[in-house]
Amino acid sequence: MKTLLKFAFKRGLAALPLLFFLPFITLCLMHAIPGNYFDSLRMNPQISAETIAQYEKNYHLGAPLILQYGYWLKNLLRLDLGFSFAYQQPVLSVLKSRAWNTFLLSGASILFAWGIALPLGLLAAIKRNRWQDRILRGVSYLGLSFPNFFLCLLFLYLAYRTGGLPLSGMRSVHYDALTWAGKVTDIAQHMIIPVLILGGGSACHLFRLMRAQTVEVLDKDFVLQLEASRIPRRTILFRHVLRNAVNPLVTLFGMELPALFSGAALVEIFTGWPGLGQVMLSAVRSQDLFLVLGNMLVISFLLICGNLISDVLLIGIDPRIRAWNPPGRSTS
Amino acid sequence: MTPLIRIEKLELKYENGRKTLPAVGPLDLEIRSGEALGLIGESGAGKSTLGLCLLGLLARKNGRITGGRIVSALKAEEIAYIPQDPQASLDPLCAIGKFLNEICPDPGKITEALRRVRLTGERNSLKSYPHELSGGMQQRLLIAAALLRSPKMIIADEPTASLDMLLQREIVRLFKEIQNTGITFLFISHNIALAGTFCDRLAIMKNGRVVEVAPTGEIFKTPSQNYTRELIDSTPEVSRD
Amino acid sequence: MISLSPFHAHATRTRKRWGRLIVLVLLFLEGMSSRGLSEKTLVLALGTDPKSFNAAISQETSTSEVVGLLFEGLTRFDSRTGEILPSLAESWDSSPDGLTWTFHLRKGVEWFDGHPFTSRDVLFTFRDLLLNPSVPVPARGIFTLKGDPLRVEAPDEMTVRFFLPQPFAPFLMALNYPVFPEHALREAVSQGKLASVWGIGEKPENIIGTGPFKLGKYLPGERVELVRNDRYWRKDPRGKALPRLEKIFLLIIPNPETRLLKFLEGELDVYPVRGNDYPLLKPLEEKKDFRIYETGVDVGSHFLVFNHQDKNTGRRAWFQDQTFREAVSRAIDRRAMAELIYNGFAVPQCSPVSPGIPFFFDPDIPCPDYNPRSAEAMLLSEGFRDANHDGILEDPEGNSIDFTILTNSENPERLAIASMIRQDLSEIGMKVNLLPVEFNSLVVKLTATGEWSAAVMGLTGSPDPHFGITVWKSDGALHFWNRGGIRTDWEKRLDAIFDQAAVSPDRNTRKALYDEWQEIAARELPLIYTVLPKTVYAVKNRLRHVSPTPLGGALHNIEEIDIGESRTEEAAA
Amino acid sequence: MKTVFGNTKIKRWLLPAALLGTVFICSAGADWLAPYSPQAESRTYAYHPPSRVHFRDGQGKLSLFRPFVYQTRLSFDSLRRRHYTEETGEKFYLKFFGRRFISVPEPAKIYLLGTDPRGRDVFSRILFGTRVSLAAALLGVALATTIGFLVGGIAGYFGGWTDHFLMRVSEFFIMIPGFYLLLALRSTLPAGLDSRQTFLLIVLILSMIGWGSLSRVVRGMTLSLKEREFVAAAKVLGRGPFGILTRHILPHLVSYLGVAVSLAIPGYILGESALSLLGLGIQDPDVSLGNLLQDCMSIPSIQLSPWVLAPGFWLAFISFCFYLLGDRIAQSGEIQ
Repeated sequence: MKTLLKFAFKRGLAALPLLFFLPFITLCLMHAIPGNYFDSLRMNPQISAETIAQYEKNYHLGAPLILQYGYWLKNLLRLDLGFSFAYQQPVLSVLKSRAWNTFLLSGASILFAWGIALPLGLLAAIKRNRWQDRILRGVSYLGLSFPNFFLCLLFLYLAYRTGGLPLSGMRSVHYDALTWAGKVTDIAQHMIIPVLILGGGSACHLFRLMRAQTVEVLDKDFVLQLEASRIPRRTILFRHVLRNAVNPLVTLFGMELPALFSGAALVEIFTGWPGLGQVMLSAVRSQDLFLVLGNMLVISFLLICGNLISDVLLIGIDPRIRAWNPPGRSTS
Repeated sequence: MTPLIRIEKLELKYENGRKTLPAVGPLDLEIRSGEALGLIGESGAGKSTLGLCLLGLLARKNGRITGGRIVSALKAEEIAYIPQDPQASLDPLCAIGKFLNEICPDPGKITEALRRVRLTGERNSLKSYPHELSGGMQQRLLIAAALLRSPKMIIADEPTASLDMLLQREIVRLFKEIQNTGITFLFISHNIALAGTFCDRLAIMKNGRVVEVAPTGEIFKTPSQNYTRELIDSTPEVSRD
Repeated sequence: MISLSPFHAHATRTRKRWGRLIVLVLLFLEGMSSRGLSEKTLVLALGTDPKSFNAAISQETSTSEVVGLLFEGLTRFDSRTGEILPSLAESWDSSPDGLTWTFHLRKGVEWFDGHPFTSRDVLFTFRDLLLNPSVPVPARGIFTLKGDPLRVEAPDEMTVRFFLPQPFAPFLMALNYPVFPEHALREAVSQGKLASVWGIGEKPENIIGTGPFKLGKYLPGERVELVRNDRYWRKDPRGKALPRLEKIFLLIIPNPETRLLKFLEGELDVYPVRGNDYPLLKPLEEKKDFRIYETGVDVGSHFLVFNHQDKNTGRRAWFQDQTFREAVSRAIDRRAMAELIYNGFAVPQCSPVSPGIPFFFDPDIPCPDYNPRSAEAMLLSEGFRDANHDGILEDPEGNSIDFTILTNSENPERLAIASMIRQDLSEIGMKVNLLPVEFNSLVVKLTATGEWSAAVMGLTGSPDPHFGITVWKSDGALHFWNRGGIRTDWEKRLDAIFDQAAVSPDRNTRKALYDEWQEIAARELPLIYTVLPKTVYAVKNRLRHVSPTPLGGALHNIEEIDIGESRTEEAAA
Repeated sequence: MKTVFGNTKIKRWLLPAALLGTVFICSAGADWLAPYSPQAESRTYAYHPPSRVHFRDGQGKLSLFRPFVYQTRLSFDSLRRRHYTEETGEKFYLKFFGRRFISVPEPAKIYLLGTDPRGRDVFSRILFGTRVSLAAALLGVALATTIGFLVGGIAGYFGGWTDHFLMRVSEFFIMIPGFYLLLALRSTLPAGLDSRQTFLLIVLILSMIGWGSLSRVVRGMTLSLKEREFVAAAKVLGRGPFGILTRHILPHLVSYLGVAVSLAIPGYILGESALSLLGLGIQDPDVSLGNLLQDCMSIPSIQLSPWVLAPGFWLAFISFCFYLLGDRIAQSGEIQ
């Protein structure tokens, strides 16, 4: 276990530059906007003078860049991501619940995607270039080529014509009146379409990666040796080939997350799922800068957690890593 | 001795995409029960292909029998295989114990097999992983895995190629011990001298065909084919002890 | 009081309480509905999050449509009959010269928090809040007559007396204005912090009114829940307590397509039908158990407005030039807009007053005819040439006509109107960019920061033109085309018209004055009107006592609305 | 990844390449190929279904080589639904290879894929839209590839501190979800931009997303090739780092680039169309596949005028071809 913790800590350190790099980028973004952001806010009667003054003091937008960066970090450590003038409340409170909804949707989509992609990838590799492989590959390209917002609408229309599936939002009207189990099924029902679209997209992507990895593993000598040792085919495939094929995918999982969160944002907007995507869009449209940047910080935090999970998973799967710490992550 | 396996005018081809590569031309060979037959030839002569064919694993590498036949008293399951590169032939993510257990779940037999290949001792416990073993220990593990299935015949394809000299002799001595218990051996190698130290008979292969088969002594004394003589001259002098 | 509407005036109207309620409805499955909402819950929808819960300072429907149900005025307007009915004031009488009005307040009325409703609250609302210059209340313009505000006194707990400087015809209707709780807001008003109190971050129980519904819960981005006010004073004719509904859910669904799907799936109770939805919805009336009501031409408005105080001096000169505005008005193809965007469910709008208000509507105001060629001729006469032959006209000083039209991104119809305007203006040599912006920040630009050149915007209508005073008087809060600029002659004339019309007791003289207003507006075109859609609602049959009216909308009598599972049609209350 | 060109595999990826070739040519030649200009609005023909081209006239007389269309008249039924009935009085013959590829004498119209809610020809708009979207995507990919190649090369070549720093930067850009970065960068841009500026800015933003993963591969490759003798020899001969990168490293990259680029382009096309769909990308007068999709994102139009969905399927077709191309190139390497 000790090596596990040490390794996780080391991976965390490698991801930290992202957290520190982001405020730097955000400051450049802040300065890219013509005019002082706070002046345009002062004109809005809805925003009280003290709030503006307080935040101007916190962020010292007048000071040189390095000082601002320092103040920004100070606020970051105090978990003060600034004030959202569109929602009239601190950015963190706006994002807190939304981050959970996005995490829920993305998590479900990841499970769905991996659940489909791994077995199908294995099948396609085993039946290389036979009709199963060709069909699966064709379908995966179709899945990738359709824009997910276009699919959203078609799915919603189909769901409406067939009836039975809730179409939008995350909770139905009587959610509070339901029992605990009722609540879970209610949200689950609302998740069906978004997860199908989001999960479907990343499943196609993962399928192609899994297929390539499995093909590579099947050509390895130890598979021949296992067959020569007359070990049942099923054991060879699911215990040996699958584990070796999945191993590099776990590293790629970290790389997959950004694409997943991007897709999630779009799907949320079109299916009305109250996640970070919707907040980001309305923040950009109302040029509510703190909310935009706060959103970016929360997303990167989710990414870092995702990567840590993938690294810890990696240690669990690959004994070689446990015994010997490779300096950087293996490039894909 | 009745031949264990008789191969008559066998032809093997590989299909790769739309191209087919002939690997083994018309080939005749007899393998007698209980003997240690050396199959010698340069790389690409089709030795490994023949080995895989006997093991019934040719289809996996897109190979096919396109001519001749094999009359064998053994079923493919009764033949064990010892690979050339032990490091690559062990699943890196699977503990040794689990690997052996998958072949034969009887712990008693496992410890017996490990004892025969002298892999006892605390350091190489069943919990450890292939990358924690040295090259020699990995090869001995594979030999133990082969023995676990109490095979009637063992095909070893360049078993010592990736090992240093000292280990090679040790492995060959281990093979001799195993052979004495009555298991037929097909020893595929490009090193005629090393094979000579162990095999009863030697078959020389060139371009997918057996050019000469004879007891080891005769081959070294009066090689009928000059190709065989070149093979002998090209290997460093090894005292036969 | 007129307020900015993110959506077309097509919105449904609840009881005529300061602004309209957009009726969009949450979905629950037919099957689920049986085990769904046990108590009577009406499910409607909003297009955007409310900007705040403070009815005093709200200028936009995104706020007023939520808080409109929480507050009541001394009087209320019945959009079915057009009468002014008693509300918080049980009865009233006025002196013969119509200058002093005495209101006898209703006994036993309590605020949400149980505090008794007394004359102190009315005093606080009118003296300390509405007429107190230090507090930025947009509706103040309505109550200041020819500059000097009215005086109000409270002889005892239950009576209030108003002293008007001159007779004020729409006074009774003006008293629809919500009365605010003195005990809850006194401190905020004294510190001058009214503008930022009762924001959307406020705890729901702090928003205190006397209306039929209280603020239950607000889940940002998801929904606003209004809960039945058990202390509500009104009873129905048979003595049963009102309101009949237990809860109202206002779901926030920005995407119009999702709103349609929600209604089709049965979760929303009322849906404002868009022109293109009609062929889809009409055949489904039977199957989906709803009925479509067509209530005539809407009273709100859609218009293109230029910023006569644009920061760029070049553009400012064009926008202030009447001929330029008239040329733009003539270049706009209103018939095509009605045809393409509303599928024929709209009529070109010629005057600020909608045909939906017959008395004040002046039918012989000339409608601008669609004539791009004469528009070009007018521009040429003003010295606009295409000097560098790049297809874009240049003004006499040589800078090419190139400006940006803002509109709110949530409203596809408004985006389509703006886009058609852009196409029409490009035909007469004007380069126009479109920029959809979020509604609440667009309101801030128009009414506060002034960072805009042109905008396609909407205003809610009201039964009496006087309530447009905040738009048409040069110092009005919504006078956005010329905020703080020097007044032109016609703006001076408009100020005089609105002041005089406010005080003249006789309806016909007011009509004549407002006719002159319509004539000036049609000539000067500060607001270049586009089209007025016909209001069409689809209402679920499970709703009882529904009687949509052009002015009141589908749910103007929301406290009478009931939800009955049985098909029997109860007698209208 | 070794690739084998010139063997039987070459036929496999010719099909997608040919398809994409025709797409490029069609969109490039849009001005001539498209029957109408994308902005031309014939407002009395809103929601017009695809025109029916006849080869046989009313009396059954064949006119195979002179296809014709009828003029259509708009009428509304009781449900306010638009119906376009053909007036079989006068025949309007199609003219080919005139000023435009296909044209029809004026009063009649030829709408191969029907019209959108404003009476604009969907077929022409798709051609012009493809041109803009593809241009944005290709420019974006090209920019990203050059950035990726330079950063990766420099990092791999110089190693040490520069390598570490550049790789952290590239890791940052890989980590940030593209869509959020798109929106964040878009939010900083001044409001009133004309469409040419928006187009260039979108290309810039798109390229900001894609270069990260490529730079890591280039770095890996440069590191491995750096030790090889011929690079050392080149260095001795005094060739600068840039020379070495382009002459020695680049050829090895060609196969990887082929696959990576063709798999990345659909991502860029989708990125551009997502932005335009949300009203943050290319604005109305100009046409891109994104803002074309805006018209078809409505339930009534799916049910009543489904041809408005054509841009969505067309975008999927283009992406599919790119994926197929990438796959076939990779396949030719894999089978080897």
